[in-house]
Amino acid sequence: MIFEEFNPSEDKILRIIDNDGRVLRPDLFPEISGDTIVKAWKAMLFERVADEMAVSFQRQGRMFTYPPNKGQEAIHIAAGNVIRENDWLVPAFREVGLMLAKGVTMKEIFLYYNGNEQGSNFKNAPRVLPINVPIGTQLPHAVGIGYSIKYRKENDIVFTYIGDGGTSEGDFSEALNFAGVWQVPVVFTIQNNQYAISVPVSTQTKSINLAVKSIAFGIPGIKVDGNDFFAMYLIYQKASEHARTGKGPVLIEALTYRCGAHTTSDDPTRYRTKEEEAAWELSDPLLRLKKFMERKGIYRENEEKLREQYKKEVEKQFLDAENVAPYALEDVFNYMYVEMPDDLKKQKEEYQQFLAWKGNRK
Amino acid sequence: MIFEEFNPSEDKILRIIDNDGRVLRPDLFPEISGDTIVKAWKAMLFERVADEMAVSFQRQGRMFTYPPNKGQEAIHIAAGNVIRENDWLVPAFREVGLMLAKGVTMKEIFLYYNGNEQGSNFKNAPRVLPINVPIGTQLPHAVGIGYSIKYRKENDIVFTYIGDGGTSEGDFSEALNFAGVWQVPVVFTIQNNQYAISVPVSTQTKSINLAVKSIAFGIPGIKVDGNDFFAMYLIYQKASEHARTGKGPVLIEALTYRCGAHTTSDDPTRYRTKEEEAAWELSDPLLRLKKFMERKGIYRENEEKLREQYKKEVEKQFLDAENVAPYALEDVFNYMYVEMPDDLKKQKEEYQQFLAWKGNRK
Amino acid sequence: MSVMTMVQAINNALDIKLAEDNDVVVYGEDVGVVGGVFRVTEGLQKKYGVERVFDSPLAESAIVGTGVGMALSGLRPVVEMQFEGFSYPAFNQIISNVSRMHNRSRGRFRIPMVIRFPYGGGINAIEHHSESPEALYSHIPGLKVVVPSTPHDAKGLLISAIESDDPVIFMEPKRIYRAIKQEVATGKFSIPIGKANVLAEGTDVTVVAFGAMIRECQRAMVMAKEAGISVELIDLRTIYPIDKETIRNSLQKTGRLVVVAEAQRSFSVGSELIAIANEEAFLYLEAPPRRVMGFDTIIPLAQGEKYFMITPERIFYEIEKTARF
Amino acid sequence: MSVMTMVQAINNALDIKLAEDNDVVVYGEDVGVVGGVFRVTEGLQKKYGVERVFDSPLAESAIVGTGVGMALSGLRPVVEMQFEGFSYPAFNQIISNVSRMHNRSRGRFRIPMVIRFPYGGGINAIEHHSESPEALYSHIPGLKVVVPSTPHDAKGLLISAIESDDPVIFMEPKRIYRAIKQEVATGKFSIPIGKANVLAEGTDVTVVAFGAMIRECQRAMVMAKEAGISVELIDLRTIYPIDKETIRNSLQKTGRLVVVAEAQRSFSVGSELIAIANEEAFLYLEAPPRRVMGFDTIIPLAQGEKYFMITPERIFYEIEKTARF
Ligand SMILES: Cc1ncc(C[n+]2csc(CCOP(=O)(O)OP(=O)(O)O)c2C)c(N)n1
Ligand SMILES: Cc1ncc(C[n+]2csc(CCOP(=O)(O)OP(=O)(O)O)c2C)c(N)n1
Ligand SMILES: [Mg+2]
Ligand SMILES: [Mg+2]
Repeated sequence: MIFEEFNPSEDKILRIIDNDGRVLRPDLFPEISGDTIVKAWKAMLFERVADEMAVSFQRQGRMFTYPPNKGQEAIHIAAGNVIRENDWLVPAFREVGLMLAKGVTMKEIFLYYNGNEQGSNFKNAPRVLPINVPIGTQLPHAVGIGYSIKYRKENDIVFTYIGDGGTSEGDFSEALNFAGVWQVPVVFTIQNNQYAISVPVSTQTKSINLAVKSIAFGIPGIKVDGNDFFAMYLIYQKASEHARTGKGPVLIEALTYRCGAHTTSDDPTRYRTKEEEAAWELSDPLLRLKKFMERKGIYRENEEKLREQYKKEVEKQFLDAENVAPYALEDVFNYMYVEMPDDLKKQKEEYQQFLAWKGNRK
Repeated sequence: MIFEEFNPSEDKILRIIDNDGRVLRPDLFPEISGDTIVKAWKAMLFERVADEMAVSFQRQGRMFTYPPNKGQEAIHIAAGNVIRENDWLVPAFREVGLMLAKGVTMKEIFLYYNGNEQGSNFKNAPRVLPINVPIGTQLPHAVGIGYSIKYRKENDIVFTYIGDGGTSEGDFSEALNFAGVWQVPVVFTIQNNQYAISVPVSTQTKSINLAVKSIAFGIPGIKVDGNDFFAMYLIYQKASEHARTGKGPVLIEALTYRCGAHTTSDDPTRYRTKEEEAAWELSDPLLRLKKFMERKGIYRENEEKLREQYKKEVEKQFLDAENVAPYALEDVFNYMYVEMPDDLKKQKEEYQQFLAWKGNRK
Repeated sequence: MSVMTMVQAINNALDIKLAEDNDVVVYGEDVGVVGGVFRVTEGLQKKYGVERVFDSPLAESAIVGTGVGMALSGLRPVVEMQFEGFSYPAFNQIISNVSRMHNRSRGRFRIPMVIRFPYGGGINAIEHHSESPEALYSHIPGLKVVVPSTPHDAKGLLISAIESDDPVIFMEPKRIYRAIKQEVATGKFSIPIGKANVLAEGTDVTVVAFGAMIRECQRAMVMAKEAGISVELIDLRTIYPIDKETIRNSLQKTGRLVVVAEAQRSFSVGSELIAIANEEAFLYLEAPPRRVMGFDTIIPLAQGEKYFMITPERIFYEIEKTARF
Repeated sequence: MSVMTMVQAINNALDIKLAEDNDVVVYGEDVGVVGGVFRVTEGLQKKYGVERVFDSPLAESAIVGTGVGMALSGLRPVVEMQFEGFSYPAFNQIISNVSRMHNRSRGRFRIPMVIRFPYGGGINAIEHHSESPEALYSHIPGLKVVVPSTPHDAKGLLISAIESDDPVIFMEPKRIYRAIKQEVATGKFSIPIGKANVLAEGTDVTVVAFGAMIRECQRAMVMAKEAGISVELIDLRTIYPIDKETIRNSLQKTGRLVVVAEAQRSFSVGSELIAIANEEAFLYLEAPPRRVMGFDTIIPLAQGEKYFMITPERIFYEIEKTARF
């Protein structure tokens, strides 16, 4: 069993290809077609392009904020290749590629970061929860959904995410503990991108790694090279099979690096070195996968052309988000309750009276 | 190192004497004089007697509630023998013997359970925190005190307690994680008495034991037979040396059994069997220690006489608690702030006016 | 009809909803095997199985947080916090997610979830077991907050709460869990959330209360009657959305308001009721509205509770003052 | 004197107290190396070392809970919650321990601790970054709740808060963190907790506000003046213990009250102020007190925030209505 071979107590790490795209563990290489690999790489590239553009839209003052995903794409796209249509996704906020794979659109993501709740009303992704801001609170939701699935004897599973910093929150431990006791079909992934804003993992915990925390909850845990698409793909296959066949939850620590800033208002030069950043660039998940494809002779893409194509697509989505109907007063009130209480109606009316007064005044 | 030999990942348990008082591990037998042993047994007996009387006072309707300690005395008295005057104690609520060892009086404990906050104003135990009711919230306090000690480069340490059920609370994990990162001198003990009210440990977590949760925080953890006075004594020596010499926190799981009800309003026959209770009675910590002493020929006590003597002492404390000055209106207001805000003064005065009106009315 | 305590009536409501709707699940600390520390859920696990009525690990945040997940995926969780003082570990889940998931997702997800807990003083309990946190929960937009005052109301309101597609905080006045017995219909019925109940009509003073304080008010009314004061007694039943209409109508008649509640008085439901009185019936007010409420202190342990708890005499004292103003 | 923003003034207050009192420690998420996401603690770690100013793991409950332990063992922790919306994971520690340890131990332990956080809307932030939870904290007995409205006040009040032997919730209106610059004395000074500040004397309407709303009220006053309405503007500075005397004195003069605050209006500080107006100055009231406050909704994301945020125009609208009543 893979969880035994890569025992997090011994700080083992699952890695299948190296930084140069060489296969280190042919025995573990997942069954996956060349086509799928190329498509995955393209999806990663799309996420990368969307990310870069999001940052630049924000710089142009056309979006309020954005938390870059750059460097973490292998995790998202590997999961996107394994997750099924009826599976649930309970995100934190740095899983854009996976959200897209589940049917969320960049338009929606832009809309959200542009300050409109409609951006969380994923039209084509009914089983994806909104981005979750209060760190850690999403994990119990995933466990509850897992309970519903188990209760109904369905065979869907839940993918859920948290950052390295998030593992310090009480909700992380409570949720994993419940998941263990209830044996629900939930695949937990910690995206260990080394930082919680400015705080490095070493300030976050003294445990030898984050996967090892699974022991506290009696569930399998494994540390994986999160920049290795194949390692992530393999572990998502194994973990989802585990969960789907009633064997309960799994905790994956995906080792990666947040190449960008925490959000567009953060300045990483204040807390980390150029050398550190450069070292991590060598294991850039896109680069590694591209090198792998080149070695295998399955890389026939024109990256620049693809980039241009993706840019256009992303731009279109962004314009769609910008051109959404203006936020109406009703939108403030309409979704508070399934049926609006009288008092909220009255508050709205009073506000409309004020607006009328204001209109007359000018 | 003891923490390595008794690796909780392998579900090892530290035990020194068996249920018949036979020494299983002479190599580990702690340095301790016969006198100390006898005194410890007496302290355990005192705790037992106090406990039985508390339950009976409650039954007589002379006390509102009480959570029995019966069966868990070895943990408390072993700690009481190791803890120093300047060390801090941050209790949960089932550590009466240890509180007494630190200078708390039964009078104070009775006063508390009789509904008077003066029972938490431990006159002779300035470094013992009040009983803590919201499960788990005490552990961060212990870590904060540990920080103060470390900050001031003092060499005191902190003993703190939680139950098996409490390990599920977020505060448990957060506190142990902070303790690991800050490397504070705190000895954490989980009194695993098998139940959280009616809920057995098996419903509480899927981890193979509770000591193993220490791995999630990168701190040493060990499972100990909590009904074995010598095992507890040894581990408290080791753990406090570890903490006192700057090596950081330790997590001890003390395996024991809550022989009584959860509190006097609980009825354990609803959720556990007579057989289970009987099985645990065989490892009663007092009995085991007595058997050990008999084997070694150091037991020369008259238990019945001691019991009578202790009963009288406890009764006196209880009467003292009953005869404390009546709760005054001032007591409601006086301790809210270091200086009473005007508005509280006014609320008190208004209430006094009401009392005056009421007096006149009769 | 059957004579029931509030504990029995709540049990009965849960029983009816568990029987009728397979999506209803009930869980929390000690609610399964022993049926709760107050035995509110007694017998339900036996009847409906461990998958529908069960004990959870001891972690309120996860109890509520998993409920959010269940609710948005189609179940109707009814979770118990063992005491009001232990609802606070779940506060973040309640304010950040329970109350917001519907709005956050623009109506895509509903949270048909009930968080129920015993609350209030008067039972000689230890710390954290005697509080009245209704103001905290009522201030959180997106929640409904319901407090019954009788077995009958408890049953009818709880059934409405479980059937509500919005999350409901259901606060049970533990002091009268068993103190009041009443004929309650055994079949299914419901009482609408958001409507107050005029328990007695009167012309001189409007008394607004809820939960265990209703009984104290009724006792005070006896004294008021003797003193020749006609009291209109309103049982709020729901704290949010609060029934302003009933309050307004009453104040237009009496012009005098006394609010009775156990909680600390400042920044409370009492404050809100006075604000409502001003906003809805300012020109009718003939005396300053009064709050008969707890001090702004921590509720004392049992020996000091007598000062803090609201007695019929104290209510009457304030009613009289208000009537004679 | 030196021109300071509120961020600089708070930094300066921390600097002064760190320099003067070795028991003061400052910690929280990102407060050390980078000096906080708003740079409020910038430079302090360098100056005072990692033992006194440091980054903690990401867990608010433990940040506050460890603060309780530090405070009762002699330190004076000043902890930061990164945003108001992330103070809720610590809610249980705050309500169950921070506010109660002194009372619980009958004065044996003091909790000289400050919990500071940025709060309020108006900065186009994402969810949970724009809220005003002052009512929640003000309802908790045992806490003091302080909100400054200018750099000068922020400095003087924070110094008082750090020197307070009682725990203080110190809420910083992030919207004016850098928007207002002001001459502030560079040396040590303090402003007493529990005293409101009459910013402008007037005779027609009393406006009570705090935090970022003061600036909006001042803008509304310009309009009021043009309309011939004389406004008395009171900056509460402290929400609890609230300065009833100043409010009473003002209402005895004006008889009219408008409360301005960003939070949801129901069960709020606004409700309390109206209750106070009734209890303290009923016979002087000439018009119904008004709340110019947020709707009872979740504060919308940036695009919808304009409806929720209180503007000078809206304040003036209510002032005028109240004055002309
Ligand atoms: C409960 C809570 N506290 C604080 C924050 C502010 N905050 C937003 S992101 C973040 C760091 C998260 O770090 P990590 O979990 O490692 O995720 P990453 O951002 O690296 O993906 C913090 C502190 C928050 N959103 N929620
Ligand atoms: C936060 C919180 N939730 C619930 C309770 C109610 N309660 C009191 S004791 C207890 C069980 C505690 O079990 P455990 O931690 O094993 O300690 P033990 O009582 O066995 O010593 C519960 C649920 C509480 N006191 N605090
Ligand atoms: Mg991170
Ligand atoms: Mg236990």
